[in-house]
Amino acid sequence: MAKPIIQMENIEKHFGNIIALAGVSFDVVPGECHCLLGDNGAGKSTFIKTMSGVHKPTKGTITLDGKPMHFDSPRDAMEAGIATVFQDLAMIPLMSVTRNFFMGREPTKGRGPFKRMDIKTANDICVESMRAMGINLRGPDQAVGTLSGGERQTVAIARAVHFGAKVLILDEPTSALGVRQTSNVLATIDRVRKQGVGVVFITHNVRHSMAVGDRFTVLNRGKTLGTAERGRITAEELQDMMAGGQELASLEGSLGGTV
Amino acid sequence: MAKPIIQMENIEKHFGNIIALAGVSFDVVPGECHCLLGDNGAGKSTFIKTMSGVHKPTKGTITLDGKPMHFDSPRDAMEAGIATVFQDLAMIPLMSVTRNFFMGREPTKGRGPFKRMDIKTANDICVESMRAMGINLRGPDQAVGTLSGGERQTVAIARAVHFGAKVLILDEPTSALGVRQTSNVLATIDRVRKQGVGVVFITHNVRHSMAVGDRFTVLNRGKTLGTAERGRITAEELQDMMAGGQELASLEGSLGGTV
Amino acid sequence: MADTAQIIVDERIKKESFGSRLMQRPELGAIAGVVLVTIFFLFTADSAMFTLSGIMNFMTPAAQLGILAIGAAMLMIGGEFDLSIGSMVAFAGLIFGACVVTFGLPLIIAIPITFVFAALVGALNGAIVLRTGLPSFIVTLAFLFILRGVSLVGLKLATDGSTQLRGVRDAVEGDFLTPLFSGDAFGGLFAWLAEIGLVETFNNGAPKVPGIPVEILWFIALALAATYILLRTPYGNWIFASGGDRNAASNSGVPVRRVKISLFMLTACCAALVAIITVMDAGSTDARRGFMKEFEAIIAAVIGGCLLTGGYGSAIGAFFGAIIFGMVVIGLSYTNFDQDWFQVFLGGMLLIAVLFNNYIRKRVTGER
Amino acid sequence: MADTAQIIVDERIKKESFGSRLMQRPELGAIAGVVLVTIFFLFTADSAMFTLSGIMNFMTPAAQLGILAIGAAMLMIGGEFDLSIGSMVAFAGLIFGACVVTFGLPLIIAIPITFVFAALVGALNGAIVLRTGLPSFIVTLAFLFILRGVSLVGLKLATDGSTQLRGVRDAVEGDFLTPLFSGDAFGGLFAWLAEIGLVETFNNGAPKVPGIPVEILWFIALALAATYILLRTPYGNWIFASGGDRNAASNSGVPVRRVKISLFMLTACCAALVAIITVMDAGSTDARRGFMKEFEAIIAAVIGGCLLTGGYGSAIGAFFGAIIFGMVVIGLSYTNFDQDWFQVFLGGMLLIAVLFNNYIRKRVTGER
Amino acid sequence: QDIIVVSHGQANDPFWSVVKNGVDKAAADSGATVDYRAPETFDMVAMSQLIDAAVNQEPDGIVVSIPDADALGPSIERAVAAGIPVISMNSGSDVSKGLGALLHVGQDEFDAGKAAGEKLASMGGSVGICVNQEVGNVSLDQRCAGFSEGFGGSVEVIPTQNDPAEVEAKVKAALESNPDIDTIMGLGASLVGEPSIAAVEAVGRTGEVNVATFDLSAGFLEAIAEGRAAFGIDQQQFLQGYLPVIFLALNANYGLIPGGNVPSGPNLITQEKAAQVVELSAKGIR
Ligand SMILES: Nc1ncnc2c1ncn2[C@@H]1O[C@H](COP(=O)(O)OP(=O)(O)OP(=O)(O)O)[C@@H](O)[C@H]1O
Ligand SMILES: Nc1ncnc2c1ncn2[C@@H]1O[C@H](COP(=O)(O)OP(=O)(O)OP(=O)(O)O)[C@@H](O)[C@H]1O
Ligand SMILES: [Mg+2]
Ligand SMILES: [Mg+2]
Repeated sequence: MAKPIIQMENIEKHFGNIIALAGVSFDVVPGECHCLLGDNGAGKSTFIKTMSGVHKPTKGTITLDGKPMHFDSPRDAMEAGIATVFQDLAMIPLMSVTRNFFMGREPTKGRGPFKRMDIKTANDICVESMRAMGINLRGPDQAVGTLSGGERQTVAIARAVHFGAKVLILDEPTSALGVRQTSNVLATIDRVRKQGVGVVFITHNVRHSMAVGDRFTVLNRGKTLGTAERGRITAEELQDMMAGGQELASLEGSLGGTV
Repeated sequence: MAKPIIQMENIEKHFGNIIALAGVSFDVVPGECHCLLGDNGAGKSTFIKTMSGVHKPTKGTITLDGKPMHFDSPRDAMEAGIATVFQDLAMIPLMSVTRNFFMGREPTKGRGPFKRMDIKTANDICVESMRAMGINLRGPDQAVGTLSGGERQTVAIARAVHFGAKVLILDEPTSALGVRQTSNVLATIDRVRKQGVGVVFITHNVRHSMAVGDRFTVLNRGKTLGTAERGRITAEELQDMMAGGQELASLEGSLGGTV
Repeated sequence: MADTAQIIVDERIKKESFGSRLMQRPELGAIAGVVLVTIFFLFTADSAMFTLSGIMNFMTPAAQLGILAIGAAMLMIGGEFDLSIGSMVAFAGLIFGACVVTFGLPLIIAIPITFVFAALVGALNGAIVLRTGLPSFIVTLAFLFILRGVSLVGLKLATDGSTQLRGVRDAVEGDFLTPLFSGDAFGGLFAWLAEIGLVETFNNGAPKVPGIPVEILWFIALALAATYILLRTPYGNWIFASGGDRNAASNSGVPVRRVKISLFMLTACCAALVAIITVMDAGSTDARRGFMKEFEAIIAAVIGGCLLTGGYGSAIGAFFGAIIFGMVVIGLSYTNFDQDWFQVFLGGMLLIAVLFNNYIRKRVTGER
Repeated sequence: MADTAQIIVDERIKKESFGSRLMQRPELGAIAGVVLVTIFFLFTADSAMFTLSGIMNFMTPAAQLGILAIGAAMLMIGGEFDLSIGSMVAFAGLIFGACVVTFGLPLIIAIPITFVFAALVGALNGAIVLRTGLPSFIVTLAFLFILRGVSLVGLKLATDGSTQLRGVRDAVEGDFLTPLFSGDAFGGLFAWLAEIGLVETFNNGAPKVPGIPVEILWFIALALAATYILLRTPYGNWIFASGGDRNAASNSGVPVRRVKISLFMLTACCAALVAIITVMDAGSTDARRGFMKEFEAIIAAVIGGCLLTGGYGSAIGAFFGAIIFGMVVIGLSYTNFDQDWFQVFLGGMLLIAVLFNNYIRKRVTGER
Repeated sequence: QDIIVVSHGQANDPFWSVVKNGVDKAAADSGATVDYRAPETFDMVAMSQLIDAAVNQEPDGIVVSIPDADALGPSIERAVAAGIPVISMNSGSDVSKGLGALLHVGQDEFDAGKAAGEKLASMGGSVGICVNQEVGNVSLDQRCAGFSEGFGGSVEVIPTQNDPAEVEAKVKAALESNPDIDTIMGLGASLVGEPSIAAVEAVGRTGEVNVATFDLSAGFLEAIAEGRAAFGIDQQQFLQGYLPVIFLALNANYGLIPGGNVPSGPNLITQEKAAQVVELSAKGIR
């Protein structure tokens, strides 16, 4: 296997008296899609937030391209080539779609004191990226606050994909998406993976994860239950692990195994 | 078929110059689960918001138990027995779980000037309802802002189920939920339906909708594409309609038909 | 939010001490500030400051400010501001003064009239804010000017051209409600305490502290009532919800408009209460009463931990915030510092008190 | 946000007129208020108000306020307040006055020193806010008191006990930078215009309007620059983002700390600019300069459409907000209303101007 | 005729409301149209703009107070240059002539403070406080400075805000922490003088501490009459409003103008005179 781009070792994270992560290790190699799975509240979002510089780990080390790293801010992580779709999307409702899309990394033209935002380019890229995901925007200056849930999520994904240089982290990216948009996102993951980007994909949908995942790590109550490679684990086994091993049979039965 | 509890006729809704709903009709009968499906931005959330009193329709009529109704506020709709899980959940991050759970409908004890919140009862009900959904709260006074995405969604669902008297509206309730919690929610829908409550269930997941739905209405670009009854339509047909009839085959193929 | 915690056994929760659980409450953080300010003055101020009469002395203005601050805090928790409360003190003072002096009404009528007028203006403020969706900052600002101006004009009408309306003390003399709103309570008790030597006396044998000024009692009562309402009643829950996220609250069935309008009315009534107390105490009212009090009230609420964005804070915090502010303002005259430095000290002490309170809270709760 | 709209054919969009698209911009709503106020004064005020000299007369205070308001608006869009700008006017005035009078420095040195001091205090404000996570309201409030106090003490030091420092006009006489910061620009032009009769003259032949007061030019330049920055540069985007949602912005890679600290510095420098202009114009400075200007600046920004919660607003809006405020304050002195009613009118006019602006915007955009 | 009065005191300030009453009375007596203007707070920049606004209206006369000659000078000179007669009042007696004003009606703040200080020193005072409710307002600062000089003994300035309860508490605090204080000089009667008397009573030192104040209020006058306070300094500000307007009206009609400044004060109101003045004070005339 290739050398990991990013390697997280024994990460712990405490919030006041709450232990959200109790020692998690994880790595991503170029060109793979590493799925992070687990029950609600298992600590997935907290974990990828430490990976993208939002939280500082209480304990543990992060190694990027073989060198130990300290991210002081998400900006540091971004400059190291890590792009993230957060579960809460990190969008500003009052700002337009384009401005949200390029927030923090605006394209410019002109130079010196006349360096200014290249709004036309920005609008074009934004509309184009959204169309590629299956959403036709009414206009790039619509406020994000007036978009539907799925439209908003698509903006966040398109943005991360556009700026994802080495690692692309997606925290439940398809939760609010329609059928067509979901297919597009999965296809996109497939495409960027083939370009050599390492993808971290969080989802509750076993089918989605089986469709694109190369490796599967399951978190449970702040700890790793283990990592499996594609082909070594079945969808049913994965599902059992994700649910924390609880009895699903009875429920499943009554609903016809549809979950 | 039983007489509908609530009947919406030719609902239109415009936001400034944007037409979100261009004439949608819909009804719910007691004891059924009516699924509302459609692409991102089709107008599902806007539609159920007019049903639960958040938006006033620009045109169209709402009939409740045979009588025409005007909801001036969500509170009116609630008092008429309609409980809703909104897509944005309608939670206050800074407030505790219990306080969010009972917000607007607090249980009281004592009388006259000594009428006060019955905090113990409230906490107990809240913890119990959450446990029934598969979430063990650390404590009922944790702030909602510190819950994980799925935990937060579960609070919203548990609340609506607890207060859902005649109609229960669920806008993508399972989007952030884990496997176990999803099963619980589907089972809950099944249970309340059997108690005679009418359920409106919005989802992008065809399997979920097929599991519990009695009727299926598909919205597209602010219009109804039609309503089908259970057994008269297959999952594949539904999926095609939801995606707006676009070509999915190629994508599906490359990903192994997993969406 | 102070719900009783149900302890569930969970390996993902670290143990925490009783002290740290206590300090997590917004209402208690401000205590740290009070302690710090007290320690500072214990070292720098004349010992007279912490005698019984010294304490009453700084508590009286603190209480007058605090009554406003508690109202302002509840409104801020509910997500709105009222910048007109300072002017409302002058306006309500005028109404009250005109009732008792110009029209010679007894208190039992004059006081309700004053509250009704105040509540009406508060309701008007609220109605405009909710009707138009304008920020309350700008609407109540307009009323800051309007009420101040109306007070001036009204005073001139009521007094034939002066801006001071006098004779309130004589007019309310002997009214059975007077002791409730002016002077000192528990006079008998203090006289007795002085006799047995527990309270210092003047040479003529009268106790140095004739009793507890009524505003202090009102202040404490209001803080307790407001805390009870916020933490223990459905209405309190609605206040937090309305301020936390108006849409979410309204979507969950909270009658946001009703809550906000009632809060505007409450705040205005707090201002009217202060007006009645101070006018009866001073025996007169003038057009400058309550000048800048709206800002001091907001300051006290913020020191006490209220967020300007709404949805978070406590009445007890505002209580301590008002005490901190009152102590710092009055306390400096007990010290030997050059009074030219007054404002520098005031600002510095405020900053230090708030920083300390913040530091303690973070230390204790372990958040970063 | 004013990105060029790409028109896509979509059956779900109703057509809308050019006018309604224009009014949707926050910066243009305030124009409605200006129009309304102008109409009001056209009917009630002395005709002198809208002569050239009358316009200069109300534009001068509007410009001085407006320079502060634009700074305050940018900071508010960035999600913070600075309540210390009023005191900063006094403090920077002291620094500047002391430099030119007490130390006899030329402007080319004195002006940069003043800006550096102001920027340092601004940075200190920002650093404390970001470091401790305290609300900027309370931190800058402390500096409101501290700077005001320091100005008082400093003035007494610089003048041997007076609170007024005089002689600035003599000290800067003849300095080559003086025309940039004081007096009237285009004096020659106006003298010529007077000669050919286009500008009214006094009996002695001097033009009634000797030129355009420099603060008006600064005001316009600043409004244009701020608008350009907000709408057309990445930094402007970061300001909106930082104010809209701090976490989301920071998670998206906006350097929120840097943005906010630079905004605090900018606001302080705006205050310093006002201080330099007014001190040179008046020839003196005293400890009460800039009193309450922080609130007036915030008022102007809010009239102009800035949200107190941050993330929304415009510099052009603040520009018109300041003009509305300036027109109302000065305009009332051109009318025959009794001064006793001044505040009632001020409040009423503010309210009506804002209501009207709001009503127009809603009517035009069709939102409810 | 049109006459405009621009002062530095607000119409809701008890002191200035009396000036304004004088202005209104003069307007009624002379039949002139008179407008009274003042900035919202003590603000010299704003005040100079109000004078400019007045000049623009080309009235038949302007009345101004001049607390800061540097800041207001150019505007006044502009009025004079435009041929508008100007009379100064209240403050600025020393600079009035130089700026081209016809004459000055008023009292010099510093001299008034000095006179009061001398009087209080002669009443046996040695340790005093000067309670200033608006530090930084130059005319108030001058009163304290004059008081210091005239008093001779040790004087401390106590800064307060515009709130009677706070003034009372602060004076009490000062009295309690320094029992040697035997003299209190207030800079405003209702805002500072009356609460100071209350504070002296609360610490049980009535009669030992001399309380005096600038300006008058009915309540304070009653206290003087009852012997609980020493005196009030009356500068008869009604005249400062009344006379300049009358002068300007006469000037406009007949070209009449007095030949020199009119000193309207200081005028110490002690126990003997207090009782007569109370009624007038309650009406806003003294
Ligand atoms: N700021 C915080 N303060 C206290 N507890 C927190 C905080 N953030 C997260 N937690 C707790 O940490 C645990 C892990 O949360 P996290 O959001 O990482 O879960 P998750 O695996 O992403 O769940 P989901 O699938 O529901 O999104 C949760 O139980 C949550 O309550
Ligand atoms: N307040 C608003 N102002 C303007 N446009 C709006 C507003 N709310 C919704 N819209 C538009 O109306 C359309 C329908 O939105 P809605 O939220 O109802 O979609 P949805 O069917 O719920 O989609 P999703 O599945 O993504 O949640 C969207 O295109 C959205 O941009
Ligand atoms: Mg998560
Ligand atoms: Mg939706």
